[in-house]
Amino acid sequence: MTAVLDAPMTAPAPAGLPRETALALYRAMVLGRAFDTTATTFTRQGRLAVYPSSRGQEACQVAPVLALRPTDWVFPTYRESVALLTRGIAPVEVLTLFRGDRHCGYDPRAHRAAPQCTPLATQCLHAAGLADAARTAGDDLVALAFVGDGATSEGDFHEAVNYAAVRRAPVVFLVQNNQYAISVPLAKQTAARTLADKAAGYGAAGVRVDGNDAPAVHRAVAEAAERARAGGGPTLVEAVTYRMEAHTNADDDTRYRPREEIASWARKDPVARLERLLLADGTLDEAAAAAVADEADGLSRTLRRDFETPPTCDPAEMFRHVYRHPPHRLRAQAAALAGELAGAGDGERADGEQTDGEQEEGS
Amino acid sequence: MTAVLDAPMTAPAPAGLPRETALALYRAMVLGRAFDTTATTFTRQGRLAVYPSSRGQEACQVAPVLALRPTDWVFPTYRESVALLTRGIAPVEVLTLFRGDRHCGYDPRAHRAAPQCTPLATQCLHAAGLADAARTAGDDLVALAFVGDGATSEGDFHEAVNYAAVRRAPVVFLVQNNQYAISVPLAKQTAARTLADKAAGYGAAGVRVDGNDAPAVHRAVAEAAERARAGGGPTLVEAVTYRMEAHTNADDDTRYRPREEIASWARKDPVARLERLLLADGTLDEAAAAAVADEADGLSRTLRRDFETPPTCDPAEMFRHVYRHPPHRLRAQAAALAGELAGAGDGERADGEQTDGEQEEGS
Amino acid sequence: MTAGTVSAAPRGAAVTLAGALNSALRDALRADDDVVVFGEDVAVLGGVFRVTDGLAREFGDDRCFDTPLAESAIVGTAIGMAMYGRRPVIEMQFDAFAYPAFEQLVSHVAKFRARTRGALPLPLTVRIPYGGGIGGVEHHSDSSEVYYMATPGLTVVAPATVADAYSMLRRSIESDDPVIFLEPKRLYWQKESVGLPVDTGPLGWAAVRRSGTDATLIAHGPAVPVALQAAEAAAADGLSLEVVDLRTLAPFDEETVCASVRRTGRAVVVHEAHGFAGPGAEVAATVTERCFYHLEAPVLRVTGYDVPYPPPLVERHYLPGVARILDAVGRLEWPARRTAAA
Amino acid sequence: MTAGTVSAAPRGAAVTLAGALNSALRDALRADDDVVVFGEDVAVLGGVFRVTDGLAREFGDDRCFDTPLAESAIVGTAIGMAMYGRRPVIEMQFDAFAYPAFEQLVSHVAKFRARTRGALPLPLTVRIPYGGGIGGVEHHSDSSEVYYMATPGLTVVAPATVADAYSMLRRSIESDDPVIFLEPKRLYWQKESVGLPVDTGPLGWAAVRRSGTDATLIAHGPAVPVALQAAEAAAADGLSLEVVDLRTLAPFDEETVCASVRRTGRAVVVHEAHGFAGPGAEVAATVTERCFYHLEAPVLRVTGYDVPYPPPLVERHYLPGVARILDAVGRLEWPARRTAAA
Ligand SMILES: Cc1ncc(C[n+]2csc(CCOP(=O)(O)OP(=O)(O)O)c2C)c(N)n1
Ligand SMILES: Cc1ncc(C[n+]2csc(CCOP(=O)(O)OP(=O)(O)O)c2C)c(N)n1
Ligand SMILES: [Mg+2]
Ligand SMILES: [Mg+2]
Repeated sequence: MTAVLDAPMTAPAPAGLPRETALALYRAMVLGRAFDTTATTFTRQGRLAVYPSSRGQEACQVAPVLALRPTDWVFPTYRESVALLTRGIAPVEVLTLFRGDRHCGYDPRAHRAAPQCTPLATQCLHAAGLADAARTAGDDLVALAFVGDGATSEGDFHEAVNYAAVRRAPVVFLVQNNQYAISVPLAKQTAARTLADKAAGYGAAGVRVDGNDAPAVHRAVAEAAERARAGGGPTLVEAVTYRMEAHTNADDDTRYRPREEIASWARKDPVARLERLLLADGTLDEAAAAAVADEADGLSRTLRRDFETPPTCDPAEMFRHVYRHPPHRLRAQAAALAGELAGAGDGERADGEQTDGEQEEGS
Repeated sequence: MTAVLDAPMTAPAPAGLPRETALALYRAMVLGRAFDTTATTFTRQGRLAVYPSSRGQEACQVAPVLALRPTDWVFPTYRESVALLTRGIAPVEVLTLFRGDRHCGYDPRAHRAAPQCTPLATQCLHAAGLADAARTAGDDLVALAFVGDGATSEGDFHEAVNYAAVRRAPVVFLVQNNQYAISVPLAKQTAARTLADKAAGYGAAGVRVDGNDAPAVHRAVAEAAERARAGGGPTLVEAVTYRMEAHTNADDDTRYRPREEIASWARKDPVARLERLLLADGTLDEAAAAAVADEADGLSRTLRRDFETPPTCDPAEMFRHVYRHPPHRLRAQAAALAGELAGAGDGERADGEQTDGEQEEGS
Repeated sequence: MTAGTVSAAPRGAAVTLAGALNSALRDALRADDDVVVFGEDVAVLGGVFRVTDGLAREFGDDRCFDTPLAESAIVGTAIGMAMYGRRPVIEMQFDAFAYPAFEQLVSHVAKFRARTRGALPLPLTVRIPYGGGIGGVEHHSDSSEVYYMATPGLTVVAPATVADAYSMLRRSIESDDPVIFLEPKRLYWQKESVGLPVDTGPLGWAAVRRSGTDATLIAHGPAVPVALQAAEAAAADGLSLEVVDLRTLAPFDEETVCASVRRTGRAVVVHEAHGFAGPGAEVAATVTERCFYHLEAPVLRVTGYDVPYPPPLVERHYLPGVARILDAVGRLEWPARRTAAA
Repeated sequence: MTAGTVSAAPRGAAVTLAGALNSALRDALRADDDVVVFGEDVAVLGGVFRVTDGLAREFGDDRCFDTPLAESAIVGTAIGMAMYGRRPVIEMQFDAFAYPAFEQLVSHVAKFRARTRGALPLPLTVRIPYGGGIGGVEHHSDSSEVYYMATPGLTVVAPATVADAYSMLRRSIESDDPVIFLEPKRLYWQKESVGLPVDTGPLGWAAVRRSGTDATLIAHGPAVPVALQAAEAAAADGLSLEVVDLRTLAPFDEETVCASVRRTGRAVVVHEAHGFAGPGAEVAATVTERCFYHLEAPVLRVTGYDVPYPPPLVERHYLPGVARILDAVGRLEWPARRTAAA
């Protein structure tokens, strides 16, 4: 176990949590687990090309989203399927990107959720900019950027936290420290004691929380969001968790981590843990748990059914949104492809556009 | 005065310093001041297009270089003229870049000094890589990267300190916090209490030193270098100082800082301060000081004389070192320019290279 | 508006290109509360070229501000601001200092509209002073236009006149697409008598700056005045050269350029950027493809050499000048091997 | 060695292109103690494409190691290592993930030798898996070659065969200049029977992959097999197409390409990258400039469209295929308007 893992949490679990918040966390995590399991099944069936599972990270996926207001913005990475689901985005829309259908399956404005971001750490700057614009507008929204432990090594992470701190932009940087960046363990990513220690270098608040403890994550993010809203600037929240599956279904994690390590984290499963807690303190009873389980089954069923419908992607769409008004060259290319698809291919350009060579016979 | 300036120094001035080190610092600073003054005069005379003065930063320029071994490497920015002079590079070679003659006026290998670096913070990575290579070779050299306060906001700074810390590369990052990045004051650059506070986020050592106190800077860098050499990894040294002149001669600093601020820092002049100290404790006497002043006059005279010789730049050189073996296209371009310079320009390509159009008459 | 028509600028007081840009920014800030201007040294200092002079004073810190020194942050936060509804106008201090922001520009700025199928367009303008000829030390003189031209989703504009500088900056800021706005450093202090505000028409059109019949010079940015000088010199020699100013590099106005080349039958592309895989490669390839049977000779290119930009004291040998242009014109297969005076 | 001559690879066991690259790295590490291999996930995992598989185990942590996740750091530290005397071979995990390192590549890697007048050459190899056709989500399929081609000081190579993959990687690592080594992802698992080690000659030469007399297809990387298929299909139709594989994009082997085009009189450039200001623009412009009076028709380009790389399910419509190539060939002004089968 690394030094980082052994370092103490600075945001301990809250003593109590409103009953409805606790139940909302539980419900969303169970639904998230069902979604994640179904998506992973799709990859095995070849119905989904790639899927980055967040199994084991449900507390980090769900609690931050529930700690925000609907007017706040969320900036996810490819890993945040369950967070987006929790944000209210339809399961099939969450998976559109990984299905290969479209780059973004949902309306980012409607959900105040940016498109799933692949270039690592870049989204941190988008969050900082949006939050800063809102701040100067007197709009009290908060932007939450999800980012991985590995991505904290990227320059953009640094530039984003620094920018947000200097301008007191209302941002929460939620680092899911799931111990790995694909195959690279945290010890090769940083020599810092904790990732939360980075905050001081920016004059930002920094907290470290048990990322498998949903109420603790919820409270840490809620506090960070309120601080940001009140003009207190950004917070870097390090949530210590673990990626139970391989990086994606295309990855082979047997190459780089022992099975025992995974097994030891399985015992800290955040869903089971919250369930035990809520059953023990009476917030949840068997009947309520069964109802949530039923809802989760329903979600999986619906998702499977939605996946029966083949993707509707239209090749012509690739030309449609490059510019607001497609320039001549793109209109010509779109027409050429349309002709190709219509089976023209008779040696003329499908749009009747002709090269000079065709307009005339020799020079 | 910013909070950062008020924060305490973590590397206080040493009680004592070997007499010869003290005198070496004094001599190099006086020479550096003379050099800097002469260069600034050249800009007024139009004999130097641009010069970034380090007046007021002589302790930061001189002490780090003298704290290193000749086998160590130095990675300067455009600001480090006096550091390079102290490294033993001829004054006119230091100014070659600013004279517009060549991109690098000295032999970097001979002096173990990288070319003056303009793209901010990029040199920090070069230093980290060189140091890491040396470490794996069992070569006990240290790399010292100079970097400005403004440049600490760049992603490359972050990536470099992080890399060096993870791999325990023997690097000293010497941040000259001269309070400004061109016109932008430190308060707009960071919300951190001090720049040295950034070190913890990387698991690197961090020290903050009075950058106008040459013995203090010398000790801080010497300690950092020894720690690095012993396998202790990188140190981030924040040297708090002040840029007495405008950013360069092309800059107008009356637009962004009050004259009183400059005046208040003039009282902390690092050269006068060291002189007072050494005169007071008897390390230096008036005769020795006069001898150094004479040497400085000599340096200025030599530099002025060297500047009488016009630069020797040869246009053909631009083709010579792009690749080890210039490809055909570059040889053709070099020949064309040679022809142009020889006044050929008769409508034929100077190298006899012909376009197809010339080889034949029509199709 | 027909291809190549650019409304003439009304005559007015003499104004520099940098001054016109400053006016355009001021007028844009006045016209639209969503316009924000930021970057390194743009507020208190007014920019190292003074293009943003006085804006922070007039519009306050929320509309014009200095950022931390981080180009990827400037572009990346501008994306977030545009998502919020702002129209950011950001400055990269010099050409080569936009490279740290390359990932944000290529992977995000260029692709956001497409990625979100129009839901999140990015109306943002990236001002980049580019090119050499100002005696700048290394990294201060790059002609980086082709990097942006080669990136679908970006609109790349490169004004060469004072009127265009004003008008095209206003049009860029008003555009709902991200625009890379390339400012010819070398021409910042060039003066013209122009009445501001001026509107020279939509982005995307080239302009015939001088009519001619024997050959077409195709240029943009700082190469335009050089091409005009070359045409002047050639005229003295009895050769009539047409000069087309591309103005917008992407999308590229094929109509105006090809119409000219079809008329003259000969063309030379002139620019300061490197030749190999430079902007002129696309121009030459397209013109040839579309005008092949009108061409008397291959389209030639007169460009910067394929070397890193050289030190100031030799840069004049790097920059394509009148002699080099006329030399190329002379190689355009004239019937009696007639050559222009070199 | 004469233009276009590439020694034939000796026959041997079937090996994939990825496997050949792996062998090249292993052999280079064995041959020269200064060679070091690093990047993201290259050591313990062996690279996401397994190109570095087993190297860390064989050569230890000092010769092959995983870096923190930071591409500018990977390139920037490689520069420092090369200054120290190493020959770093670094991996950018995917095309688009090299963009964060753009400043280090353009402002330093390309310029160090020139800046120091030969005192600090940088013998470093930047491996970049590029291109699409593998069903990758956004940012995993960029054809970024033109960004590097447009940067003097860089050598840009793009092998298309298993033998070239091995040989050109060895040659790149041995080069005293920085090489951008573009690996065609789409062909990683393509097998050929090649005896390794193999040497296909120095960098900088193109190769005629198929002889023909009617027109020349000029391709590189993943477009080479497609061009060969198109030539095969055209042959069935009685049309004889020559296929030139560029192999090295910068410097570009004008001799081999122009010799072919002069012979056939017609040419189509084929690549997967965007057309506008893409690699083919330079090829078309140079070929036209040098072969103008041999051309029966303008040089055409068959390329990816000028749009951000589309989602996997429609990428087959983006990628230039046989039909699109034959369609272009058909437009090459054949005497009797003879067209190739589409
Ligand atoms: C700029 C950039 N470099 C490399 C990659 C390839 N890549 C995708 S995910 C990943 C690991 C990310 O690790 P971490 O940030 O810890 O997030 P996690 O996957 O663990 O959620 C890498 C290297 C990328 N997407 N973007
Ligand atoms: C990547 C990059 N961006 C911008 C610049 C332009 N520039 C040159 S110096 C400077 C300010 C640097 O400030 P600081 O790091 O504090 O160093 P100082 O000049 O004070 O020594 C700027 C913005 C540059 N050289 N490189
Ligand atoms: Mg991780
Ligand atoms: Mg400074």
